[in-house]
Amino acid sequence: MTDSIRRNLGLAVVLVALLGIGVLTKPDLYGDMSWLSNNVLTILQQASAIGVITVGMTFVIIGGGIDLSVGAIVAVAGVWSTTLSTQTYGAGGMIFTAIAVAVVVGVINGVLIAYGRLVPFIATLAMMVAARGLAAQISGKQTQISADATINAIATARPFGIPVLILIFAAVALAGWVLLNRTTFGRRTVAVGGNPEAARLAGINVKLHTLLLYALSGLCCGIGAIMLTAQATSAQAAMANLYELDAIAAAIIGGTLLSGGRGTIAGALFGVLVFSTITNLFAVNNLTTEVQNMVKGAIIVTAVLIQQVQFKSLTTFMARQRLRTNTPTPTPTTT
Amino acid sequence: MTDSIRRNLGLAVVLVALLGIGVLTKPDLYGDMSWLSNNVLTILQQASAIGVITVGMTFVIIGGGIDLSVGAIVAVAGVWSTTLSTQTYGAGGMIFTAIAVAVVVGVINGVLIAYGRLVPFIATLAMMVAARGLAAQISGKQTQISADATINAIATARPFGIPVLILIFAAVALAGWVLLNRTTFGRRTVAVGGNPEAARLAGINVKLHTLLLYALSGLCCGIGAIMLTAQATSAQAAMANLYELDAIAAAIIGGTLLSGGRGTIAGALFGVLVFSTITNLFAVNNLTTEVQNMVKGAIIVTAVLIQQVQFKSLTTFMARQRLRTNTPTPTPTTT
Amino acid sequence: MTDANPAADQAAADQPVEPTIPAQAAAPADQVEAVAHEEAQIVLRLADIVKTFPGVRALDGVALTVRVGEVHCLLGQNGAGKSTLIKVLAGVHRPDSGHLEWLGQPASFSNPQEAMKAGIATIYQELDLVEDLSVAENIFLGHEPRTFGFVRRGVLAKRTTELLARLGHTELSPWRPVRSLTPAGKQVVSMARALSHDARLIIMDEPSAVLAHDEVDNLMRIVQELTAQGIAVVYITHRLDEIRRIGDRVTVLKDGRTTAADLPADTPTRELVSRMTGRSLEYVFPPRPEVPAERGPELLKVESLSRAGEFADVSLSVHGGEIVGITGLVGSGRSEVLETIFGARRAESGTVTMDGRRLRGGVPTAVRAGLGLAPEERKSQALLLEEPIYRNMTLATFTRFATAGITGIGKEKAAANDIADQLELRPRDTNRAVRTLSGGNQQKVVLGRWLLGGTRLLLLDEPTRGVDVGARAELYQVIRSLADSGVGVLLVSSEVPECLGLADRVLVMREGRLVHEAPADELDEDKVLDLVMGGM
Amino acid sequence: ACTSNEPATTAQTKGPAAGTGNDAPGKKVVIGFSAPAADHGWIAAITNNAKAQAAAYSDVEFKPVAAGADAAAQRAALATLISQKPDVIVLLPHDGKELNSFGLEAMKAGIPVVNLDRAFPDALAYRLQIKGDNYGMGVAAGHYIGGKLKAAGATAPIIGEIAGLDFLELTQERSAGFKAALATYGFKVANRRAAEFTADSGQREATNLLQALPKIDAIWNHDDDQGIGVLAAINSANRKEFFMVGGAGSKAAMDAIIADNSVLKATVTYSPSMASSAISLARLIGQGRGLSDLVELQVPKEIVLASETITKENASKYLPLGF
Ligand SMILES: Nc1ncnc2c1ncn2[C@@H]1O[C@H](COP(=O)(O)OP(=O)(O)OP(=O)(O)O)[C@@H](O)[C@H]1O
Ligand SMILES: Nc1ncnc2c1ncn2[C@@H]1O[C@H](COP(=O)(O)OP(=O)(O)OP(=O)(O)O)[C@@H](O)[C@H]1O
Ligand SMILES: O[C@@H]1[C@@H](O)[C@H](O)OC[C@H]1O
Ligand SMILES: [Mg+2]
Ligand SMILES: [Mg+2]
Repeated sequence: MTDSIRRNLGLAVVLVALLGIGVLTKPDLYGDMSWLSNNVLTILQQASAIGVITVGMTFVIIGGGIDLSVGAIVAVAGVWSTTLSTQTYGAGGMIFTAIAVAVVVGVINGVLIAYGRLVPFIATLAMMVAARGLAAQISGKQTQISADATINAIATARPFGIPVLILIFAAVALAGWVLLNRTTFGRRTVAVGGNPEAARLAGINVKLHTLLLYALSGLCCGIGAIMLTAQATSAQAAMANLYELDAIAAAIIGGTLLSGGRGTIAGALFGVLVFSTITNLFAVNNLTTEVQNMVKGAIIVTAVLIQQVQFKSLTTFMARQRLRTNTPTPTPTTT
Repeated sequence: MTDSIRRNLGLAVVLVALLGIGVLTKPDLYGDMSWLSNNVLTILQQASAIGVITVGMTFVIIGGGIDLSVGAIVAVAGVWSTTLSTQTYGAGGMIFTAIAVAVVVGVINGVLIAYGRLVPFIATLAMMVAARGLAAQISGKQTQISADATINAIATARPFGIPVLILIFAAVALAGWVLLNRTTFGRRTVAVGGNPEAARLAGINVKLHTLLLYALSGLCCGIGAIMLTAQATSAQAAMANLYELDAIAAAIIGGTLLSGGRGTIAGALFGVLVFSTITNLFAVNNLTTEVQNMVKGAIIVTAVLIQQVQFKSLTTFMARQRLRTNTPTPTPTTT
Repeated sequence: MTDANPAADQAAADQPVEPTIPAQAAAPADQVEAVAHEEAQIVLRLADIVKTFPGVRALDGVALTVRVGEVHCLLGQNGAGKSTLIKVLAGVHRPDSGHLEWLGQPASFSNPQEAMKAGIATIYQELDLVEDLSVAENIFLGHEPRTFGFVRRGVLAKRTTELLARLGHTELSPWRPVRSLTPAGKQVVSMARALSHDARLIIMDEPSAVLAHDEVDNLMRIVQELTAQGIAVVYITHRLDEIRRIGDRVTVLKDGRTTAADLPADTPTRELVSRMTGRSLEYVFPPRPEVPAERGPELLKVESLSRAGEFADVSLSVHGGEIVGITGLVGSGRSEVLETIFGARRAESGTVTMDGRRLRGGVPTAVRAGLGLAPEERKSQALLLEEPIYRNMTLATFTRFATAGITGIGKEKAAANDIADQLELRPRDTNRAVRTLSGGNQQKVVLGRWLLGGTRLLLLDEPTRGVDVGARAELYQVIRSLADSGVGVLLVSSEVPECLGLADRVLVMREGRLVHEAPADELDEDKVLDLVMGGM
Repeated sequence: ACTSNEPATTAQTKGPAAGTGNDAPGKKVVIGFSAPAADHGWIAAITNNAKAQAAAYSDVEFKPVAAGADAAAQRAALATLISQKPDVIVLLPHDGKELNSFGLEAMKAGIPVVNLDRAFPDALAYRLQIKGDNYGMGVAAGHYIGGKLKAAGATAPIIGEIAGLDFLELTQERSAGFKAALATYGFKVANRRAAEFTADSGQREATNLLQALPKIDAIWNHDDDQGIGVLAAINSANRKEFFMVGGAGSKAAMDAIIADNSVLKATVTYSPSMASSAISLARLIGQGRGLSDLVELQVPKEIVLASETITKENASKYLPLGF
């Protein structure tokens, strides 16, 4: 917990810094409170689908794996749920289809990795290629328009002034936090990722758990697919392009160890927010694509460096404090 | 040694199987010896640039890192070396520029990771974004044509009937093998990746070594950039798109551990060949891209499974052998 | 790919490292009179060394003096600071303050290389080998014989062979991957690495912990050869008998301070222990119950269990309340038997029954049936190093503390704290990451996991490896009282006295087969050793 | 109908018109065809059109090869196409400059190349070049927007631009044309975001653009396929103070223009029907025939399609060409 706060402090500093840059570069816009609050909602909304996907990814990575197929799963789920025949079943049918398809693909990943003993990188890379192919096949490479008003309302409705997308995002994030930190499932995830052999010898069914992690990632992709489809009022085989990189990067920037066994949901969400805030900032400042990319690379590096400095100095500080309180001048023993 | 043979046996089986599929699906073409030998050269030629890049990637991964920026490094090196002003220096100037630029970018990666303590995934991801931006900036997002006959001849000349590209590929592969297996640099790479703490305790400068690994990867990217530029007689900011995934996948399929400390050059090259043979087979059979993708995913999974079965049955066999020779039925004593 | 000599490699691969018995047994240590130490030249002097880690003062003013050609033993409880001290010496840690004098000159080593160059070689407590490099490459890692960066493989092999011969291990091929070696084999490689430097001082941090009886003899012989050449040795161990055999003088650490320096090696155990622990303590086994064994019902029954390449035709049974010991050489297959009973390895033939019901569902079934395994290699098999102590202790039981899938962290902590008290864990704070614990304390965490209740049959693989004498006595007590409460215990130990002292019944294993079985009080150490070696 | 869910793709083909000699079946022609893998509707329409047009001729054998993910993959695919000895090759390259060398080789080997859409820089690399006018497309959009705003009396209007894949040269050309046309009115682009020709990227970039510009007068969006997402973003932000011009000319866009219930008021064409024309002309080249309406005996060397502006008024005429 303290660890999570400490880490996220670094990223919070980065977010504040980004806000500061915004104020400096566009004082008129950032000075306008209604614009600013709307902008925050926009950032959150843009972060919502990738955020949901990142929650699943964080579980997979903490559990010692990786899922390169998330973008492709979103595509195949999105496309499948927007075929004309699926759309005849209405919003319920579309949501069910997206989630069912995504979970099934996740389970296939899980079976290949847990029981087929494929390296996660390779198994999900193969799935990424195959699922994109399947999505193209299903859609005939066309952009499929979602004609369902209920689905499309997911991107536009704002109960209590808060966009539904943000509510979904918050719900998934909270559920993810509880699952990771307060349930036996989360505990198993940390164990399986931290030391699979130890987990196995402690009686945890490591294979089954691994499978469940990929299914969970699939589930998040299914939810993400619906969110994206609603936002774009359409789905196509190339949607959610390279989301895998974004999700992995967000998780890792948020302090999740790529080797597994350690990570936080809060950190991953901070990571997602940093990315979408950067994109927003670039747009507001009208940077060209190439400058945008160069600056983005530099910001990522800086963000991680700030986080490290933060983390390090705080650790030292806290250690000093603890030492002072805990070791009340030990009485020397002599020979 | 035995390990390397065992692993590659699996991939060799896969290659033979792919050839078999070719013969079955297109007996007329594969029956024609001159077509077939030409086809093999085509496959090797297509594999050459990514093969060179994979050699560098294999070193980085064995050394415990990862380099997501290889594609972007190729782009920035390719674009820089084909600006009009660079081209005035002729082939030598272009080659020097490509390699110098690529090595410098590699060194920056290395510094960030080894001395800035950034996670390799994040550092090279940031570099990937930034270097693509830089490439776009330099090229003005235009495709830059290489007018240099010497450079372009790299893709067309065939001394002794063997394309220069394949000769370069072979030379880099051989150099990579020697470097990994016969020099202190290579052996220390295994140590740095397999047990960095042990390497440090043995007096190895782990940071410097890590830096050198990324510089080496940069070097390979520089060579690859020239090869690709020659093939396309041009360079642009989007070139070598997603080569990072291909290179990593090839290395891993070839038995390199993503966590470091273990891997072979030969395996990685087999991995590259499997990929380019698959692509070739698809083209010959004229599959549509979507079917191609679905089948490709399936083939990757099957290839790895075959390799594992191979590996496993051989291991069991050897264990049995060992037992038979070593345990001459001890006679039980009883109380 | 690395092999110049595949044939030799093949031959070596066909032959698991058998701990070889050195041709000439070393002369008993107490008869070898060392050089006159008092006047001997001082190679190393440490004073007032302080080293703190976040939240812990690991060294708090340590003093140590080492002389030419002596075996200087370092003694102390788990967490006393021994490993930290030698890491300071070896240039791994920079001390916060203090004086270090090397060969009469003030010195400070800022990295391992400097210490090595100065003539200090170290065998660390945690084996620091690179699994995918060969024996030779590991030994010469960082100082390979080379020309222009190319490894001179011929020279490398030759020098490796020489070093291994010096250690009495000619059967090890220089090109064999270290991954395939037994822990004992790896220890030999670590030792050869230390010898490969021209060292004036060799530090050994619990070198005997992973060694079996005969291997320890071999180690003693080597240490004596070294000292005879004037090389000084700092020797850390928890086995007091080893100090008697080869030690010259003893320095005792307690809580990061030197509590006794330069004691003679024959200082009575009672005094050593009280210097270490600050109290007097009897190093004894708890008394066996009056009526030995088979008091409870039969819990575990194993029939003709086999796995090709590991062990064959193993049959045994354990009753409630009974402690059954298995002893044998390293590599005789005891760990594999335990893991197979536990379901962690699949039995190729034979059956395992618990309470009359067959176990066949792997580890989860075994755990549900009440089995628990404390495995041999704590780091790779048992611990989540980055996780807090309490979570490591409850790793097998957290579901029991949970309600409807929601974990009961408070209850977990309370339970873990109880165990920490029982086992004298130090530091006692169970919120700390296990990584920051000393080796012996990590071992206690592993054991603690299965003491949390609910386990009815405990499988213990080398449970006291690296545990200090004080804690050891506590552990024996805990194990015995568990047995008294009806739990069955199957214990694997390479320390014959431990097996004989703690177990009710002893099984002897050799080359994958059980070769002897007898009540513990009908056996003595010599008899067991004979059986272990092959009935000579 | 391609940017919709209608299963049967109504491809744009042109049947042989009666009374001209060119329609009569002639010598059999093997036409090799390659276009990049479709990741959005326009490219998908290209392939569909080519296939359908080829099927309309009894004397054409159509040999398509999938082109994979990038120029290198396409080159590999073309190498295998060559070995199947086509009479003519119709090629929409990943990048005209990158595949220029292939065109040169094929032409040298005596196979005429019809270069479609993305241009080879070297005139020796093709027999016929048929392409859309990217610069002209930007000009058309610029004039529509400029004219309309001028007429409304705007002096310093806020104009947004949502481009396609920014690394493609054609995107640069479109933006250049747009900028030049606007300049003639004294206007300029206030903010330019580049999407990736996909609806979700269009949504993302549009959302950010709308956020950056609290008040807008007009937007040009380069591609109608990504335009689906752009419209969704506009709708969800509840913005309607501006009008928008699309690009390429999809059926969905034309429908919206006719319905006139969104900000989309016009689109500038860049029609994938050029693929159908390319196949027809490739056939004639293979048979050594010319265009019957021209005096010349052979097919000309270059054809550049005009970019037309579709508005509510003329949309019904263009509807059959919508993809
Ligand atoms: N990296 C570290 N971070 C925090 N605390 C540490 C670290 N390394 C050691 N410690 C602490 O320093 C103290 C001394 O540990 P050390 O490993 O030196 O003990 P030891 O005497 O070698 O014990 P053992 O006999 O169990 O090996 C312990 O309290 C330990 O928890
Ligand atoms: N040829 C070999 N290749 C790889 N590992 C081996 C080989 N032979 C033995 N080992 C490993 O060496 C270790 C020692 O073997 P085993 O566990 O059977 O002995 P043990 O009787 O339990 O001895 P100990 O109690 O010291 O572990 C085991 O981890 C085993 O897997
Ligand atoms: O791919 C491009 C398409 O999307 C655009 O609309 O027109 C030109 C094409 O090359
Ligand atoms: Mg220690
Ligand atoms: Mg064992």
